[in-house]
Amino acid sequence: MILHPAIIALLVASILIAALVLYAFWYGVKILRSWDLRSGSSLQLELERRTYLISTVLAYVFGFQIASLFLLIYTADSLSTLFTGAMCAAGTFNVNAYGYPLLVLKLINFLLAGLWLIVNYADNQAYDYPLIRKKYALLLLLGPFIVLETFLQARYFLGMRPDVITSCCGSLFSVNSSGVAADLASLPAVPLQYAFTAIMAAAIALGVAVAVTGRGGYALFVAAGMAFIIGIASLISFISPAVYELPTHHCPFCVLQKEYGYIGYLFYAALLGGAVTGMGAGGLNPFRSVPSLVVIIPSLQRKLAFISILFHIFTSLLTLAAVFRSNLRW
Amino acid sequence: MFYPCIANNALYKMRKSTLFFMSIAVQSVLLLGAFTHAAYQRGRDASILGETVALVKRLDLTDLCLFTEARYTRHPTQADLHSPFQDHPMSLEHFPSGSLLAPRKGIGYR
Amino acid sequence: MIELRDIRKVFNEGKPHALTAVDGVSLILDARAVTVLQGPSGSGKTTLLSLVGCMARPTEGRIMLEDREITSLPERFLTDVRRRTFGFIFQQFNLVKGISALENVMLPAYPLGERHASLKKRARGLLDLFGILPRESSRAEWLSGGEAQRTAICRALINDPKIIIADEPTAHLDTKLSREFMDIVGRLKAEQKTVIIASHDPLVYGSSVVDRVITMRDGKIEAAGR
Amino acid sequence: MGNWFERQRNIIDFTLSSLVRRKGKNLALLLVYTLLVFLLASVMFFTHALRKEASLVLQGAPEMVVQRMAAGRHELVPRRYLGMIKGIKGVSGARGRLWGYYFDPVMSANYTMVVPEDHPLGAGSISIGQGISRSRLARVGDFIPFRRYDGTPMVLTVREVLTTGSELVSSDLILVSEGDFRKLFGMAPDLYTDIVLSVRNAKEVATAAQKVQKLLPDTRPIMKSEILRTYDTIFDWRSGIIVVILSSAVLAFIIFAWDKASGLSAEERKEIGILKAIGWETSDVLLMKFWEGAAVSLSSFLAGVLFAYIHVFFTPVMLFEPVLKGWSTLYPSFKLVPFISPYQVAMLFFLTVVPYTVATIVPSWRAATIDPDSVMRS
Repeated sequence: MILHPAIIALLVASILIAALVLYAFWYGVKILRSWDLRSGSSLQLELERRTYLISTVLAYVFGFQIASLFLLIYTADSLSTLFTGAMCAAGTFNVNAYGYPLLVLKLINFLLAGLWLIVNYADNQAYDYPLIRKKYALLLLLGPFIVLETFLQARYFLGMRPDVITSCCGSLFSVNSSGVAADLASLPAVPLQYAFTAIMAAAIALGVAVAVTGRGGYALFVAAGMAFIIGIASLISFISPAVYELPTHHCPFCVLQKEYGYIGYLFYAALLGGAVTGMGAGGLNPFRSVPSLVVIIPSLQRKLAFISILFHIFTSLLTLAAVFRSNLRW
Repeated sequence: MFYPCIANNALYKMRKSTLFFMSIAVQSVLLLGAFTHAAYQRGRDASILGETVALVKRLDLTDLCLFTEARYTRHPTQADLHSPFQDHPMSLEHFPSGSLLAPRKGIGYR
Repeated sequence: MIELRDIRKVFNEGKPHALTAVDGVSLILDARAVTVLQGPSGSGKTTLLSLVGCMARPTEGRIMLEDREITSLPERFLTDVRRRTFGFIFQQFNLVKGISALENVMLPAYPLGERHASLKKRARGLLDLFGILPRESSRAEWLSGGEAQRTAICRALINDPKIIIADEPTAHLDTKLSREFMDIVGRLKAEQKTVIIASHDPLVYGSSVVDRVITMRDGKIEAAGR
Repeated sequence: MGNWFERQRNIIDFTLSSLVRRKGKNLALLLVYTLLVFLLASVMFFTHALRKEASLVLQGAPEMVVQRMAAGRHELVPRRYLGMIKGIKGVSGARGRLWGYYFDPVMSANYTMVVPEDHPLGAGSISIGQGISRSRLARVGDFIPFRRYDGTPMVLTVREVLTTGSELVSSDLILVSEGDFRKLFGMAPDLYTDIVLSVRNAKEVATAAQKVQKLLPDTRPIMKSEILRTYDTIFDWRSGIIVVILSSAVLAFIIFAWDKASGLSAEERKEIGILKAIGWETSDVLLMKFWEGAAVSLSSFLAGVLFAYIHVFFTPVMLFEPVLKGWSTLYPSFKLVPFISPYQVAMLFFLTVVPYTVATIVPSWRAATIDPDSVMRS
């Protein structure tokens, strides 16, 4: 364990958040079991009030996830000096087996919390709360994930042994080494460039379709999810080398640094935003025909699809700018 | 009572939310100012820092002169094994500064 | 206009100290009329008033507001119905202390997100109508009884509700102010508002502006006079 | 959107007037909050600036220091070791260092005597650091008497005082010629304190260190990267320790905040009851509570950070001076270069605002779900 203020901050905050989510989880179960809107019983009144608490908690969790994601990466980056061989966050995440799973789980939880808030928003517009069971079922999924994340984070930080030789980002993301991260880097850049172009075009086109005609929600859900994954893969494979102007440097974290004008924050924000809004727009599709949501959902879907278009266009422009401004040529 | 006296005050007439946004804005600008000042000061101090680096290079120094009370905290990276109470990382310290310094990594275990 | 069917309200349901405050009330309240719920304290008239005013949900029974069933609405929507339909005047007026009379009047409209300037204009218009505009910037606790009463009425009217609900409005007023209050009720009635008052003050239920007096006892209606 | 914004503003209006009405209680909270942020921020700014400065300044440190160990103790190095090390492939240069401590009984302070490779002032003269100059009131041209190893006196002349800017490394230094050093401590001419060496290829330092240890098993090589890492850990560890100590303060503050948020006065309860009765919805009250927290947190946080910045970089860091000073009579006074980053602000935010917010969620919700008809029932 390293006694670093940021580590203490992250651990304490995530334990607090996990405790809150567990609290919400407990009442989520109660709501799933005994929700009955037609009843005027005091139990029902109590549960209705709990829904306010749970929405508030989830909104905070969402905000916390996004902030702590970046704080985590930044901390990993600043700790890299303590590990021989680790030159940036990529190496620090590799000091033990918990680093990368933690990162992936954090992203998943961010997306899940975002989707939950969207479903919750739609549900709260309808006078009979038609999605209440579905959204609390989703909460039952999210709860254990958040707890698992806290656990992984604790294991990751507590298991840190400074001076352990780890592979730095140079060798970790180089083509020769093995492992998941290396596989991403070894994805050939050119086909991935095509895939990136295709998926961004698809996400934007489907976003337009949903925004204009209201059709294609499911496809947008899939496309937005894929755009996120392919976007990260592209970042490792060809966008970050273009930013660093070094064909062998594939680190997806160094882009967050000042030397590169903090361009990484824009990139991640656009990717995450596009994923949450696009998947949110698509994810609402099954509930279009619920009587009390017939008016609400299509308009909400339109708005979300429109925002997702903006995010995806922004991602594409950012990538184009990074690739064409770079002196690195393939 | 002071309430009626300030009733005609311009600040009082302003909406409270406007006051709130203004005060937060002022504080944020001050914070930004701190960062700007820091950047400016770093630029100004760069030459002094350069001189210090030159001195370190000339004299082959290895440590900061933070604590002068005890010999073993004067040069933490060159610490001796026989420093008082320092054989164990969790040891109690004789000198106040010793309680602030972690022993050099690997000391006593090599 | 408002229809109540077999309304029951039980507090602390299922516990030893359970209390049935309203017990099987069915009632139709007319629009644009002044109705007084009369009865001794503890007869359930305040509870019935809060059920009609969408402040609480009945344990059993249904309430229809202009053909819309509001009993099963969640709190979020119930509040929305309430703040657009009802204006409330409480016993002791319940003005928020420490803020000005004007702010008190504007308070119910804050969450609706109306533009501040137009809201302020409307609130001052109301204060002017009731002759207390000069006192607009006085803090609530510095208002005299009559001023506080008028401020409370202005507050009830800020969202232009169709129905005014008043709970023992004259309980803390002297005779002069009580009569003044009933005059204002007459004005509201002339403006096509529905007024529902719970009171055991003869000055209120004996007033000529009242269209109907409903007598309650032990949570039940004893007499629903015309 | 105008509608949304107006709603926020309206609610902020009311929130602030309700905060101002309970001046005493909220002022106490603001003060404690600001103080807490100030303390934590001071610790972080201070240690981070030191850490950063150390890592920059010590870039000039030798690539590797080789110490001889005898019976687990630091021993003097014989001259022949120097030749052997110079012979190692990849080593581009090596020099025997002469340095040590001199205890001054007058000031009861420890000085660090260092022999520079080229002492330009010659025998009999010394350069002294600012700290010594200050405490001994010594200026250029003054004589300072020393006691040799055998008790006989030796007087050296101050020819130079080292610059104030370098005080962080030089405050207690006395630069002395090799001959004077050996005379003072009675050290044989074929001994050195330790050996510093440079390596041709920076990537080969670790290999060179291995070779040194293999060739001279009684030595301990210390690499520059290790020195830098040690300083990094020292400062991280140190600010971590202080944060842990201060975490009891954070905890106390959180309990205070939680208690304050959950212990609503009858007055406040009634106020929220009135709001709900006249048409505020639970989420409106929650929004109000959110803005209450935001107003308190933002203003205390920003104020605390600003005060800490002023404290650490404009004043002589009054809070930490006694800690650093310890029992030393020779205190280095240095002005830190203001290395601050948004990352530190984010860290502080997580250490203070996040726990505060979490602690107030449930109490806020409890306050927001007061029955609207409670006003009528009372």
